[in-house]
Amino acid sequence: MPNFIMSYLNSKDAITPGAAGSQFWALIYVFVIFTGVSVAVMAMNWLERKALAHFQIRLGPMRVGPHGLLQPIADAIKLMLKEDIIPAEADQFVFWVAPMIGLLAAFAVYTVIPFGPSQAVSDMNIGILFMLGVSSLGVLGIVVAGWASNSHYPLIGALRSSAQMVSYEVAMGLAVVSAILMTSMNASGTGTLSMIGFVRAQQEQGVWFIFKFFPLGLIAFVIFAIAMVAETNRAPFDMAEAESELTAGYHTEYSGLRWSLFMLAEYAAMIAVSSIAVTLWLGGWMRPFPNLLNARTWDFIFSLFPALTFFGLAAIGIVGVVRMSSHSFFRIQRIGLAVFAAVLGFIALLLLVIAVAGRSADANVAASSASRFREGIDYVYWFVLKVAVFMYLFIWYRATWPRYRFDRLMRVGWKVLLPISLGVLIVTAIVGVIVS
Amino acid sequence: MVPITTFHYLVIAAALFVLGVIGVLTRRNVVIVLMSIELILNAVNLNLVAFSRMWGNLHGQVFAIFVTVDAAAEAAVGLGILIAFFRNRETINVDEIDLLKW
Amino acid sequence: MNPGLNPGMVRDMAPVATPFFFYLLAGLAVAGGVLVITRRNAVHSALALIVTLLAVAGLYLMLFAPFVAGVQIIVYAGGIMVLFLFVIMLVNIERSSKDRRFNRMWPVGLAAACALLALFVSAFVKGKALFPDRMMSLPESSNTQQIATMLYGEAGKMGPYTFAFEIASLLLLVAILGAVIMTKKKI
Amino acid sequence: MNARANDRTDDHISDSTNDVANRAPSNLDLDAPATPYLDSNELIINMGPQHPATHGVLRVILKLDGEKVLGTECVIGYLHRGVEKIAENRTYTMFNPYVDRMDYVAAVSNGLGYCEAVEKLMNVEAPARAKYIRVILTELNRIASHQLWLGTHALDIGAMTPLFYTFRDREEILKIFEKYCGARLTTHAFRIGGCQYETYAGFEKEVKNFLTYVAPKIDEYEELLTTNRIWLERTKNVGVISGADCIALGVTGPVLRASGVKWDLRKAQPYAAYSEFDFEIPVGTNGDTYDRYLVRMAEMRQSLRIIEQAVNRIPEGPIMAKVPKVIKPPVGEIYHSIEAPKGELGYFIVSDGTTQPYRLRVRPPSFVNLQALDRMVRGLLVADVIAVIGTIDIVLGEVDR
Repeated sequence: MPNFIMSYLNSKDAITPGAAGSQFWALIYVFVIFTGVSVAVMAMNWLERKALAHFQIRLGPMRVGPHGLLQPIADAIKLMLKEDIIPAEADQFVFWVAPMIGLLAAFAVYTVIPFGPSQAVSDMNIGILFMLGVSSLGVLGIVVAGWASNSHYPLIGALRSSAQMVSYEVAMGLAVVSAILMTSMNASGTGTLSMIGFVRAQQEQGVWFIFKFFPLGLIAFVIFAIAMVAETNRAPFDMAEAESELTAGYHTEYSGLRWSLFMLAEYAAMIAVSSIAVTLWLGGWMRPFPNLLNARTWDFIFSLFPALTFFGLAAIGIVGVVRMSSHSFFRIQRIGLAVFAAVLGFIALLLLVIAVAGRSADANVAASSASRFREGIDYVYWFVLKVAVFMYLFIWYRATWPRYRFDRLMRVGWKVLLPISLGVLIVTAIVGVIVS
Repeated sequence: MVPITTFHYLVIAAALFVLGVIGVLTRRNVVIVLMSIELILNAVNLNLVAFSRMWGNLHGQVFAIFVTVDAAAEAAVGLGILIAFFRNRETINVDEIDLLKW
Repeated sequence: MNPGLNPGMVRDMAPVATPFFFYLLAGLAVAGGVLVITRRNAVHSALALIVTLLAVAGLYLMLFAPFVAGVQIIVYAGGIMVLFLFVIMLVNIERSSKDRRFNRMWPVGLAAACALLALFVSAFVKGKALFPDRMMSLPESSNTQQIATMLYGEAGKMGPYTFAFEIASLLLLVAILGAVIMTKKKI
Repeated sequence: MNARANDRTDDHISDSTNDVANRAPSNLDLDAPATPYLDSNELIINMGPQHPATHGVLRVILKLDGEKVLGTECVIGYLHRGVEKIAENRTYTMFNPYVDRMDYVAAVSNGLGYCEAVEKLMNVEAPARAKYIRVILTELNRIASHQLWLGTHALDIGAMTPLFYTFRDREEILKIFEKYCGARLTTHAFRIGGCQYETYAGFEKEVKNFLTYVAPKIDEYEELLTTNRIWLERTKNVGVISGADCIALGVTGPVLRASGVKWDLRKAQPYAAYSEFDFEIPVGTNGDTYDRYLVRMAEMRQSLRIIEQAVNRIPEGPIMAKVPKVIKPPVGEIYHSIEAPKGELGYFIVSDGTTQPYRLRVRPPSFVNLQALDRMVRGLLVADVIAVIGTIDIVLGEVDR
């Protein structure tokens, strides 16, 4: 193998390819993350429709594939084949470029998201600053899309969303700053802006920041959680695309592939902000109680979780196969679901084998490559699991709450969240000074 | 390739600065004039950060941050004036902003 | 990989701090700048300006100033430019887009700008020898901490810019008040 | 009409009547020159006729300052089918199914009003059993109509889930209708002089089952919305209209009652068998969207009470009065109104002694209530316009006729 491939794999300490200066592996990571996020968006699409349907005593997609599993793919094909309409009065170039801006902003964020100590494209010194900055570029796409459509409803949607996102960014940023303050509660007194540094700080201090200086961390986290719903234009803050008010808001005039790019950007941004929340307050890639239950046995037990999860999913699939009507009409669907369950089961087996093979035999022995691989899977698993909880929350919000009104939304942003986050920031600083 | 030195950055900054000045002096649309001012400020920032690297200390970068603060304040107030003006005169044309009082 | 560089010092920047990236970003910045002042449509100008700002942020990264680059992206691209776009949408630009692009005095302005350019060129030509060939490498990984030290001071002592920083915050406060009062319909 | 206005005594009726009368019919001044100041923010947008939240084909021209509504103008008639003119060319019996197509979510009420009006004109009275069946079906239909209103109103405000809950439960009502008369929506359940059909076997039991089924479901809707903070913020003090204004504008139904005026034709001018039942008229206090919501929720419960009493006490006997095969009412005119789910539904019929009405005029509650829209939404935001359109509970089939 060429040196530029192996040198990164052979390096002893866990660093990201960006930090190691390995362009090759950075590219591989970028590719993997891009694919992963795209697949996650598709899965999220299916999951949202399914979960929302079950909230609303419906079945959701059932026709395309067993339990509608192939629905996102069918949708993607449909959207790609649809006629791409650009309104005659629209500003052609800007209309064309707007979805790209949103998509670029949503995906650029993933370069610094740490799925594990070395499972990130790069560890920037200004990671969180970069994330906030780039994710705030997403609003440009929306604003420009609304303007370029040259139509009233999109324009109102664009104005609403620009005001909304800029306002909530303030509260969001202040909540983040209080988390940044918490990273500096160590011996040297220096904090960090690096995303990996956040998780390491939580590891060193032995507490997720959501529980740090209880309830200060919790309040900051809640503010962030509210602001991130507003930032991603999701219900109940989906003012910018309020369906019943502005038909579809800023993307009223969009159709086909361009429209799907907006959707992709929205879901990617949801995953991205959830990742920020997970990294800053929920311990990032760390499994529960890494310091309390740190015996090797516990390590092994927790490393079984990925396999168990997939076994559970496979079991759900099998239940689906059993419950599906035995009518010949459903034969293909049954077979398809059975194959899907089998694939899930196979993945579970694979994960189980990795977990067993990679268990650290002795703490003193240097980690084998198998155990490093196992650790990597664990990190990514716990990270993704935490993000998935947020994704579920997004769906839950949407099923439960009516839409906020725009002026109330702004009032909440400026008069409630902003003062509270400022207060939390100040109190955190004071408490930090007293404690240290 | 020649190594990149401070001089290269200064050339870029000078180019941006001159472009900004041209914009301020020739455009009619106030919004674009304000944008040109942002260009000028960016050119200054680039100079400051380049010098910061040249001398190996961070004073330049700190100054760049101050300039950014300044730019934010300028944009907010400038655009505020612009909106107030537009309300009264229905134009954002510098040629027509020729009264001290109305 | 650049084996010659000291990995501890410039490890983070090594892959991107190349002449290629410099010329790419510089080209983008200047091209964006040209578009800003030549586009008829203010929204196009704003988009071009965003390109310039992002390219300049990239240049900051190459100059070992990641914090300034981050601030540039958040404040300029994410904040100020959204404000610009917001205002462009509020004011009716249909008329202005049909008008002449340049004001009455444009030849004078252009001449003045050219004179400025000539001044710069002459200064550069004369002073080129003064610039060192090699640039220094700043410690990139502790950049933010060092800036914080300069702004806020360390261990109870005020930093050299603490007072200026407070003044800057005051300036922002005044700007907020000014903008609010200016845009309020009825006071 | 004057006598009735006196019944709803309220001392400031007269002032506000004048106030409304003096207002120009169109209040938007769409062609007026822009004011020199602030006009940059004025925006005129068409909401509808194709819009997800205008309940069909209502078109509202909104004059906005930013997002604030300066004025509205409703453009209606996209669904005009000339129902009143059709009536003049159909016999009384033939016209009966047409009324179902006006307020298609409350077709039974429409049929009841028409049949009773013609009966009154002919001086015929439906038998007691027929009256009880009419009451049961009408009240079921009131619940169905309110459920549909709740679902769509909540959807307009952004809460998706109640829609599906209400549709699930409305389905049970429609099943009863289907079993009774074969149609789910445009039921054509009643005939002039009584009912066409005897109840099917197990009708009482099914209705009782429905009552026990739906009562907790109504609690379920309320659980989702009544104390939901966002719902409160979106509906409280939105679209406030005073009782006097309501009366001046002729607004009736839950909208009127939510403004504190205790006026329900079932109590005020009992028709069918309503005088025999014990029920209350829920009344609001503030006249805002939230009160209208509460009033309708309470009305659903009251309807359940009425249905329960009616099912328990339903008498035996004929279901059709003696009416001639060819209906030829005597020369004369009649105005008869009932309390439809949306308000006062009146039929004014002029008979010239032939088999066809000389003139038939419908007073549809949606149409009259829609007049209050402008009064309610001035100064509010675009989002509130949606909420208010939803809360007035219009059906465009009835508005346009």
